[in-house]
Amino acid sequence: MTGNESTGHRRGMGLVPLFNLVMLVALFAALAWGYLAPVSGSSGLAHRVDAALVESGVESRVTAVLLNYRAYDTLLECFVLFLGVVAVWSLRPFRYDRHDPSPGLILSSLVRLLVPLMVLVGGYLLWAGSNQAGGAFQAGAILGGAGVLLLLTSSPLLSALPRGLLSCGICLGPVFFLMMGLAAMVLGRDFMEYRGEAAALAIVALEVVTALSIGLCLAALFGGRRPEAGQEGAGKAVPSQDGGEGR
Amino acid sequence: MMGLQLQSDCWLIWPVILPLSAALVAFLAKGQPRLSGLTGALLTALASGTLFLKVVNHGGGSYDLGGWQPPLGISLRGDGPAVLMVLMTAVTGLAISVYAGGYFQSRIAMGGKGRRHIVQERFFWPLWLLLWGALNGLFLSADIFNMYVTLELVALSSVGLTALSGKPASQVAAMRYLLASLLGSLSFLLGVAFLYKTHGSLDLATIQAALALSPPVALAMALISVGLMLKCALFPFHFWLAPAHANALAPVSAILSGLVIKGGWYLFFRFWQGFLPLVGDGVVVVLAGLGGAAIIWGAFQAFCQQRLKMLVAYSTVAQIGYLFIIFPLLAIGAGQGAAAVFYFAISHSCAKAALFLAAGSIFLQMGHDRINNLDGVRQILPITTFAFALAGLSLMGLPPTGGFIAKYMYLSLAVSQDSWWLVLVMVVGSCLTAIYICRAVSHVLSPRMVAGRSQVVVGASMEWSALALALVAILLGFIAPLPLGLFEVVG
Amino acid sequence: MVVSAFDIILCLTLVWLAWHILTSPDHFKAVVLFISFGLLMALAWVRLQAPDVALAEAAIGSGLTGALFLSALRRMASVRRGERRLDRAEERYDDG
Amino acid sequence: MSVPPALVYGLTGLFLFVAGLAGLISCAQLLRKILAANIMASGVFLFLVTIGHGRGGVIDPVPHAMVLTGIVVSVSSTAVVLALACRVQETANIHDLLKRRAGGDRE
Amino acid sequence: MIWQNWLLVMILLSSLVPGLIIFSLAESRHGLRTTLNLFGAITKMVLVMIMIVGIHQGKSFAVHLVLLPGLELVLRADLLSALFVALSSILWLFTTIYAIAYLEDSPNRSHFFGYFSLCVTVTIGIALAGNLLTFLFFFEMLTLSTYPLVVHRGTTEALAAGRVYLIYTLAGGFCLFLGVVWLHVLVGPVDFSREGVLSPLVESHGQTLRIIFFLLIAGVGVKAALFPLHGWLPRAMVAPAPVSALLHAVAVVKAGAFGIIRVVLDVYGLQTAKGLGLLMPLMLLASVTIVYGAIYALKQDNLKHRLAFSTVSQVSYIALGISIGHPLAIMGGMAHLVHQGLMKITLFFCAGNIAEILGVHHISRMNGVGRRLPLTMAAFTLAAMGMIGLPPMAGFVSKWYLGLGAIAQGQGWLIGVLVLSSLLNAAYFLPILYGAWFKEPEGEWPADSGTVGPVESHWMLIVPPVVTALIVLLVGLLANSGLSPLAWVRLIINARYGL
Repeated sequence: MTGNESTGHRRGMGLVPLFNLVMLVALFAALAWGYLAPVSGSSGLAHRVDAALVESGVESRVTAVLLNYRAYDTLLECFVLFLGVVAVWSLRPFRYDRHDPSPGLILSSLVRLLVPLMVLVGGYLLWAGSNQAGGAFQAGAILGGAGVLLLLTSSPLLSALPRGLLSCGICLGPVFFLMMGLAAMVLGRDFMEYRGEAAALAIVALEVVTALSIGLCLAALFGGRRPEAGQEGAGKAVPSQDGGEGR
Repeated sequence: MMGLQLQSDCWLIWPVILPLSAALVAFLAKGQPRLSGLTGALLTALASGTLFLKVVNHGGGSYDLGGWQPPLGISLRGDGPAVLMVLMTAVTGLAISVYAGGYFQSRIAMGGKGRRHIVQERFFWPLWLLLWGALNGLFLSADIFNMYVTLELVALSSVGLTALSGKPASQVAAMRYLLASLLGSLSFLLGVAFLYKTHGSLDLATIQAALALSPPVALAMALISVGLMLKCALFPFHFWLAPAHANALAPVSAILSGLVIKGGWYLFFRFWQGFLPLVGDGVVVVLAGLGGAAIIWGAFQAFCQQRLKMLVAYSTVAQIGYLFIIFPLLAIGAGQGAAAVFYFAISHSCAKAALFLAAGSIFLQMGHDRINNLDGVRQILPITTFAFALAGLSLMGLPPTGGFIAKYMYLSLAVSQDSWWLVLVMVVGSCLTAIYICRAVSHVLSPRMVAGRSQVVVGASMEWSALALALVAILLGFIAPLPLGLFEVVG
Repeated sequence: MVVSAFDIILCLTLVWLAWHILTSPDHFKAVVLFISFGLLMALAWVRLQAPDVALAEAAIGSGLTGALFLSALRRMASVRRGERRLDRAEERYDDG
Repeated sequence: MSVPPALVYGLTGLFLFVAGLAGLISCAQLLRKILAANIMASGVFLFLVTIGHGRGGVIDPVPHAMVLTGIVVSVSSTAVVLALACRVQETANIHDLLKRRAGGDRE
Repeated sequence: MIWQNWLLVMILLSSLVPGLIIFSLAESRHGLRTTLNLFGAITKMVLVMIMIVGIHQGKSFAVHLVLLPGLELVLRADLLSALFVALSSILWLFTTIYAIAYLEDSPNRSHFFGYFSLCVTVTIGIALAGNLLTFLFFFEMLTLSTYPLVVHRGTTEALAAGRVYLIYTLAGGFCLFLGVVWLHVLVGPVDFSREGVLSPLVESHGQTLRIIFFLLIAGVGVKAALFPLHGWLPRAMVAPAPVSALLHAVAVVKAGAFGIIRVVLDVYGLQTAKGLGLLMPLMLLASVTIVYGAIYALKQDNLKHRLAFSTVSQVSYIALGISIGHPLAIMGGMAHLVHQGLMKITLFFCAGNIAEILGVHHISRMNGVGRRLPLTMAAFTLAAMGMIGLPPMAGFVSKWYLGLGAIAQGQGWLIGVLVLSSLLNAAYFLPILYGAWFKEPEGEWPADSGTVGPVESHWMLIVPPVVTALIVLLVGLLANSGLSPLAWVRLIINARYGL
């Protein structure tokens, strides 16, 4: 807590009583003390990651860790995202109308320009993922952003899509991940184990599918309600970026 | 899958993969989620059962996911306690799934807000199977960051399930629950960061092997302990538990109280197996003190409740205290302490889930669960009230039940280690538990007759699954050597 | 890689932003500050040679979370009495 | 001496964690609590990445992967808690409407 | 031989299985329920006879079930347990017959008879317990199976009585549980067949053993209605007559007394108990209870409450006999276990008849009952004589041996206690008899349900008390013959102390 105790009207944090302040400062000091204490050198797993980088079939170290060494974590993380969407949808749809069914000219034209660009950037990030910074999550995030834009302007593109596509799209990521893992087991290896050349191919496929699925999930999270059959209201939460780039 | 050369312990992966994939299937099969849900539940229970039998026969095993050795990759560890918890989740989970099938069937048959229950069921099965998979993942995981992800999965799915009932009370409770568990997860993650900083590895076994008391490790211990205490609602952090467990749907309350709470506690136990030798007596006594306070406070609150489900929820707050009391004796007893506390966890899980299922059926039938006017319930729902009574016995720790064996092991350990304050807390605890359980059971079993035949709404599968779970709690009283044999099994 | 002035300024702004997010009276202002906080965090990630995380933080951390907050704000704040009623909802649940 | 920038960012991360914790506990409004939770998460992630900067310039990618997973996890929990907040808000509104329409007698 | 071991389990199942079936029966199935009950009672009688003959020929019966490594449930039939099993099965048969008639048109009978059979199964379990843990196991299950019987009527008074009953018995149960665990930690599982397990520990753990003894006796004493712990007994009188008959003559109270016998003789053993000086306080407590119970019985106007307080005092005879420590006194105590059961059940049957047939609950209204219910009152008189201890009856036999034992042990003052209690017994029984036989009935009976042909009421209500009264007489008269309970008790004492 830097500086003096700022008085004056604060609806936000409320007046932090002195005791609270002292406790927080003490906690921060303890954390800093733990952080600064000199610890016998442990350089983390950097060397191990580099040593096994060749086998992982990918140059970028983060993607190697994310999609090969600790692929199980990423599988569970896809399930977290899937779970987030299911939980948001399980709450009854909000009964409120989208603010402006007909967005202004500028906004819709801007969106028409931006969305393809974002899809392109997403594709590039996906492709760059194997050797530089980039990968499934970043591409998925960009695609999610594109979906949010489409949702905001509730463009006609959304309602053109078939309804069941969204829930399949959301399940796509986790399902594909499981399939990859089981495929490895069928070939007599451990769950989710792939090495060398096969690994490169597997990771690229995984990245493409996961990116799509993350994009859909993030847009669905923003959409915030269930695509009910027969629900009127302008925008249905169905983003539309499964076309476009692809490898 | 003919050409499949099964890895030595590939059985460890199925209890995690099966429920997760069943959840996907249940989510996609919008038409009849119940069928896919029940098949998923059955498959998972079978997988957990085979895993349990395999470990009992061939001893524990570990399984490196992705083929990478632990410091780099993640490994699953199937030692005695882990597999025991997986089996507990399977048994309780299967009974709850059968109950849930019957519950939604009768709710929909009751009409009223028809569509709402159909939607509830459509989302119940995916959320529940995800939770089940996450719990199995949590029990079997040997990697501390993986534990964070599974903890988060468990938290999110249980919040989704809690909010499913749609009442404002349950949604406010779900929100409070989610915020508390977010706080818990983040402090757990910071603890994991500190451990990673000092040991450079995320594998729990390697960390605990090289564990030495230093400032970052002490800090990590504090953060992880606080995070997990928040998760399993130990006394000072129990504020969110009762409203969340009481206001949820009947099967969901049983899931939360029976299984989800055990996840947080299991990790706490796993970490403290490493921390115990480092830490002085003072800290462990504080832990036991919190446990004792939980028992007394939870029992007192339970006794003052007017609603049956609130009483059972506060009883969970109290029973969690029992799981933490034993920590001072863990280091001394040669594995007796661990066997006792795990046996208590198992019998509590079955008994508490049966109690909540029975309470849920009573609520559904009577339309309310005010304890003081439950007359005639015994007449309308004989099997459910009998299950309620049997489950109550196990919580009180009276003879034929598993609770009795657990209490016996606790007391004999406490007496042999001459820790008389633990004996005192145990005796006072059982008296308090007896008081509020007898209050609830005497009202549920009240022989007062109610004129007229009211239409029985509760489905047969609901009554029989609650009774089956209560009978498992009774059976645990007689088959103690089987699960306890596992405690020599080191993964 | 000595500690450059840029790092210190960046950290101080992060701290200042966090403080203001938590204490600013107006919700909308807080959310906007939060979005800028996310962007600055992305800058910090770049400074710490973590480009992947920077991208993710910018896109998800500030972009999407910010959008979520804004849409939630609109829903909740549409009825200014919303907050007060929320507390009453909690009270009602307490005596329930 | 560890790499200086990592040290400064590490301390900022810890500070953000503490500030978020303070906000989560003492803020009254729910939206403010969720903001505080997100700040807390960013603090932890900042701290996590600075750990990767061990001595000798080589950067450990594992914390980066952990932070990526953490960001996605925190966005989904934020979405859920916001949806819950709106849900409760909505039922509170409806409840209030019904009460006003029924002359406020029906509690 | 295999069948020998399984005989004990069969004895338990012979009442458990009918009980479980009855639980699931619909209310209207009277015929099936009655047949099941009687079938269960008779098979149990037959199996018990086989067991007694087996024991006579020296066979040993034992069944083991391992609960935990180092902890097992053991059912074993030795001489003492055969005595209690025989008593329970005989009296259960009569009580079942009586209950079938008594609860002719009352609601909830499936539940009643279900818990009734469960209760007897648990009592037999207590009798056959081979080690301290099995005893504790069934002892605490007794509380659970008897509570629903106490609250069977469902009136607020019954629920209040049930709550008090639960508080006392559960508290006692926790004390017993703590004592058993403590003992197991000290000396490992305590088996009833091995003598003097605790003697080596007397010097080193004297104080602990005393505390454990206190805990065990407190736990068991609640059900044996020793002085400070007897509060629940009079209140539990609100239960229907067969329940008070079964509870206070066979199941609960006798289980408590049996528990005291097991704790003093088998867990501690006479020498260790004397060495630790535990018998004197028990003796004092028993004497106080005897006198206290008798005095309070005098003050009660409600017939069943008077009988309840009389039970409180009579059961302490058994405790007194054991605490005197001389084999003769122990013989008197054990014999009284059976005799008191027979006499008390007769008295409760008669009290039930008077209440059920005439609607009379208070002694002051019982004038001239003998004219209306001659057979019932005859049985009541016989049993009352026995309780007072007049020579030809069973009560006299046990008091006689108690006196002999007291003198042999040099506790002459106990004779005073015995005489005083007999006088008090006479003081509270004789006015009832006098009023019933020699006084004119004042006006009409409150709820006369009429005679059934020549007999005063339904035969199933009249036969049980008459038969048990006759048994009381026979046991007294044929005390020395080979068949009487006294002969059996003499066998037990010979086996243990070689007198």
